[in-house]
Order: sequence, then structure tokens, then C-alpha cells
Amino acid sequence: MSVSVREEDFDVGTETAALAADNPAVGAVASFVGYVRNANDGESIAAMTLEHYPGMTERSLQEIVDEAHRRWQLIAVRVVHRVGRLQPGDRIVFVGVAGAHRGEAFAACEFIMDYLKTRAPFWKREETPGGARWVDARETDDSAAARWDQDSAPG
Amino acid sequence: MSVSVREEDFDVGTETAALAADNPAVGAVASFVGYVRNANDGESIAAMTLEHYPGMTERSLQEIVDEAHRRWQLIAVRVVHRVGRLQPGDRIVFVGVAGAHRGEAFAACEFIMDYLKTRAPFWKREETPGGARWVDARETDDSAAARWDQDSAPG
Amino acid sequence: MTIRILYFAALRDALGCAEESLNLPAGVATIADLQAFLASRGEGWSALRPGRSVRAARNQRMAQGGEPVMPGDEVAFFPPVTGG
Amino acid sequence: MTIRILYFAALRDALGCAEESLNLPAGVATIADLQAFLASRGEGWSALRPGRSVRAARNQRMAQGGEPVMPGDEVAFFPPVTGG
Repeated sequence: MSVSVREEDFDVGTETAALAADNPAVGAVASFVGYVRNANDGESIAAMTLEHYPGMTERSLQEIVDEAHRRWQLIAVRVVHRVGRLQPGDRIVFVGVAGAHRGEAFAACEFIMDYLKTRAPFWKREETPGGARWVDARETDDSAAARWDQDSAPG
Repeated sequence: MSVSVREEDFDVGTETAALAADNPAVGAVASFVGYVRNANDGESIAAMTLEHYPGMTERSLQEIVDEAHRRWQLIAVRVVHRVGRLQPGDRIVFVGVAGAHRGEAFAACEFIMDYLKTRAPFWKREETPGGARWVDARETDDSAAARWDQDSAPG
Repeated sequence: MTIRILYFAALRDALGCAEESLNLPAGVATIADLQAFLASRGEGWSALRPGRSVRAARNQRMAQGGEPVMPGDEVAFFPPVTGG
Repeated sequence: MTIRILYFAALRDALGCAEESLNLPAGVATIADLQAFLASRGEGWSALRPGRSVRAARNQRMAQGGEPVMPGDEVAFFPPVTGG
């Protein structure tokens, strides 16, 4: 399976190696790891809880991966997203893309992150000194995703 | 040191974790791994040897990293490039960039790879069934690097 | 003739409801109709009023307001997503 | 008044020379002058003729043809790079 949603951490070395394993046509793996930061919007963060919509989450991630395969010539894609309670420094998400050349691997990796940020049903709840709060969606995430609409030619 | 040129392999998990370690302001690590492919320009590749210009190599990589730090708000950067004889499936290069947010991490990682491909003194010699041959530079690498000249605003 | 409705994250907290079954009321043909019907229940349900950054999914796919609602559907309402 | 000259990769193979010391000849003031002087040695050295995709570095930095050459410099000639 190219998509996994789970509480457990992932190993970046293992995930990256698996993308290139057994396929000597792979020349490039671009990857992204998102981490819990210790501060957001000026408040310190003790922990955060990631809620999701079981069923729709896996489906929407798989659709994003399928769309990336349609847009670029890719050899393998892997998305792992954690849910549950996480602390600053913890890994949240891994996106890895293997291709023959770096251009398509970079573009598809960034595309998947931009779409994930606006289309996959995850919600973050932060624990701050002032209490718990739901994280608001950022407009910059919408504009990051929107540029792939105009820009539909492989980059 | 943020730059390393050496014969030994690198561990992607260790390198990625080191970029985020001890800095809980890191929210994003974008990374790239280049691999030896088993074919190039229609010929099968049994092995390749990476030659470099000791001294200038490290200096040019460090200058590219410094330029990335000037162009984007980055927390940490790491470049490892292998030299010597490598076989298909072997890792060649690691570029990892840590930042608060994903936009600058992705842009700086791709920028470093594009500049490395055109400015760092490495040369590949492939072993094919027809004998050994030096790899020719690709024009697409020049155009990939050139787009950062126009595009000097942080992305 | 029932549908299943799910609420997530800040919206669930505001409504005090995570999930319900509903007999499709007369005149409710689309996601927008359903959202307006629910928002009209009064008190906390006004959190569902259109214009309040409520997103919807129908059968686990993002849905626009004009999309029809059919018996047996699973409809979800939630705030803009913030994963990654 | 000498400089050190290095050759790399396919260019080194073509010249059959990896490194040499040279007393700066009269009239050689720039990288381009030096390259033309070396290319005029005949036989394999024509591989250094301008227009043949030869790149140059001076003191371990990429250099254009117009850059001056000074005693004590380390100059390198090589093909376009192909790392990564």
C-alpha cells in the first residue's frame, strides 16, 4: 500500500530505501517530513492531537497519489500520516516520491503535500498554556494548492 | 559541517533526523537522494566512477549552501556527495533542508540540487557493455539552474 | 430513507454531536439544503450556517453545496482541514 | 612566476596530462589567453580549443575567460560537470 494512516512513528531511512528498492530505474527520491513545532502563532505548544475521518482519510490520500501518477512519470509514491497525540519534535507526515529524474520527483512531492494540506481530512488541536485550541486553516495553504490547478503541465 | 564529500554511503534516516534534532522550531525537512540507475541513454550501466576536484568540490558545495541560506529562511542544510566507484541502486547524493515551513524547504532543496548539477566539480564515468564513457552534461540541467537566476525572490 | 451525518473537530465540539441518523426531511435535496436544515435547529446548530467555513463530504469525498443527497448517504460536515 | 594547472575527467584523458607547472608565458594575462596558449601546443592539446565545452576554474572558483591569471594561481580546465 502506498498510503498509511496510523499512530506509530515511521522510519525515514526505511521508507526512502523502500521507494528505490528492487527498481534500478530509480534515479531520484524526493521526500518531505513534517514535524510538530514547539510554537505556533506566538504561543508555545506542549502537544497536539491529530484527529481524522477514518475511511475518507485513506481514500483522499490515495486519490491525491493517483492524481500525482497521472500528472508525472513516477515509479513509486509513499505517504504516511500519523494521528493521535504528538509532541514537539515528533514526526507527523512522510511523503516520498521516486522517479527516474529529479524534476518530476520534486514536483510530485510538493504537489502531494499541497493537496494533502487542503484536501485530506485531518485536524490539529494544540495544547497551549492558555488551553487547547483547534488550529485554523492557513490561506497560504489554499494558494499553494491552487497553483497546481493552473499549472497542470508536468513541471 | 554541513557539507561532506566522501566514498562511504550515508544513512538517510540519520541525516534527516540530524536536521531536525535539538531544534523544535523545525516544522519541515525536504530532502533529495540521487541513485545510480542501471541504464542511461539507452545503454545498460554496470557501474560508474565519480571523479571530483578535491578542495574546489567542498568549497563550491559550501557556497551553494550559503547562497541557499541567503535566499530563504532556513534552519539547517546538509549535503553529502559520494565519490569513487558506485553500482546501480547505490546512493550518490543527499541534500536535506530544514525550515519552519515546507515552502522554503522544498525550494531550497531543489535549488541546491540544480546548482550542484551545474556548478560542483563532479564528473561521472559509466561502464557500459561497449566500454567506459564519460557522461555528457545535459542541457536540461543548465535550464533548471538558470530559472533560479530570474526567480531570485524567495518562493 | 435515512442518511448518516458525521461532525468533526471544532464543529463537533460546537454542536456537541459527533454523529446522527436522520430521516431525509421533505425539501432537502442537496448538501446545501441539508446544511441549512441542520443550522435552523437553533442554539449551537447555528455553527453550521453557510459562510462559517464549513466544509462537507458526501460518501467520503469532498462535496459542493449543489451536490444531491440520497437515502443511504454518509454526509460529513467539518472545518477546513489542517493536517500535514 | 609559475602557475599550477590541473585537468580533469574526459579532458585529462584527451590531453594525457593531469597536472603541470608552467612559467607564465609573455602575453598570457587571462584565463582565455592561457587556454589559447595551451591549445596551440599541437596534437591532443587542441582539445582545449575554445568552443569545445571547456570550463575553467581559478583558485578553485569557476572562472570566465576574461579573468586575469596571476603568478601562484591554481588554474583548472575540465568539461561541464555531471555530478549529483
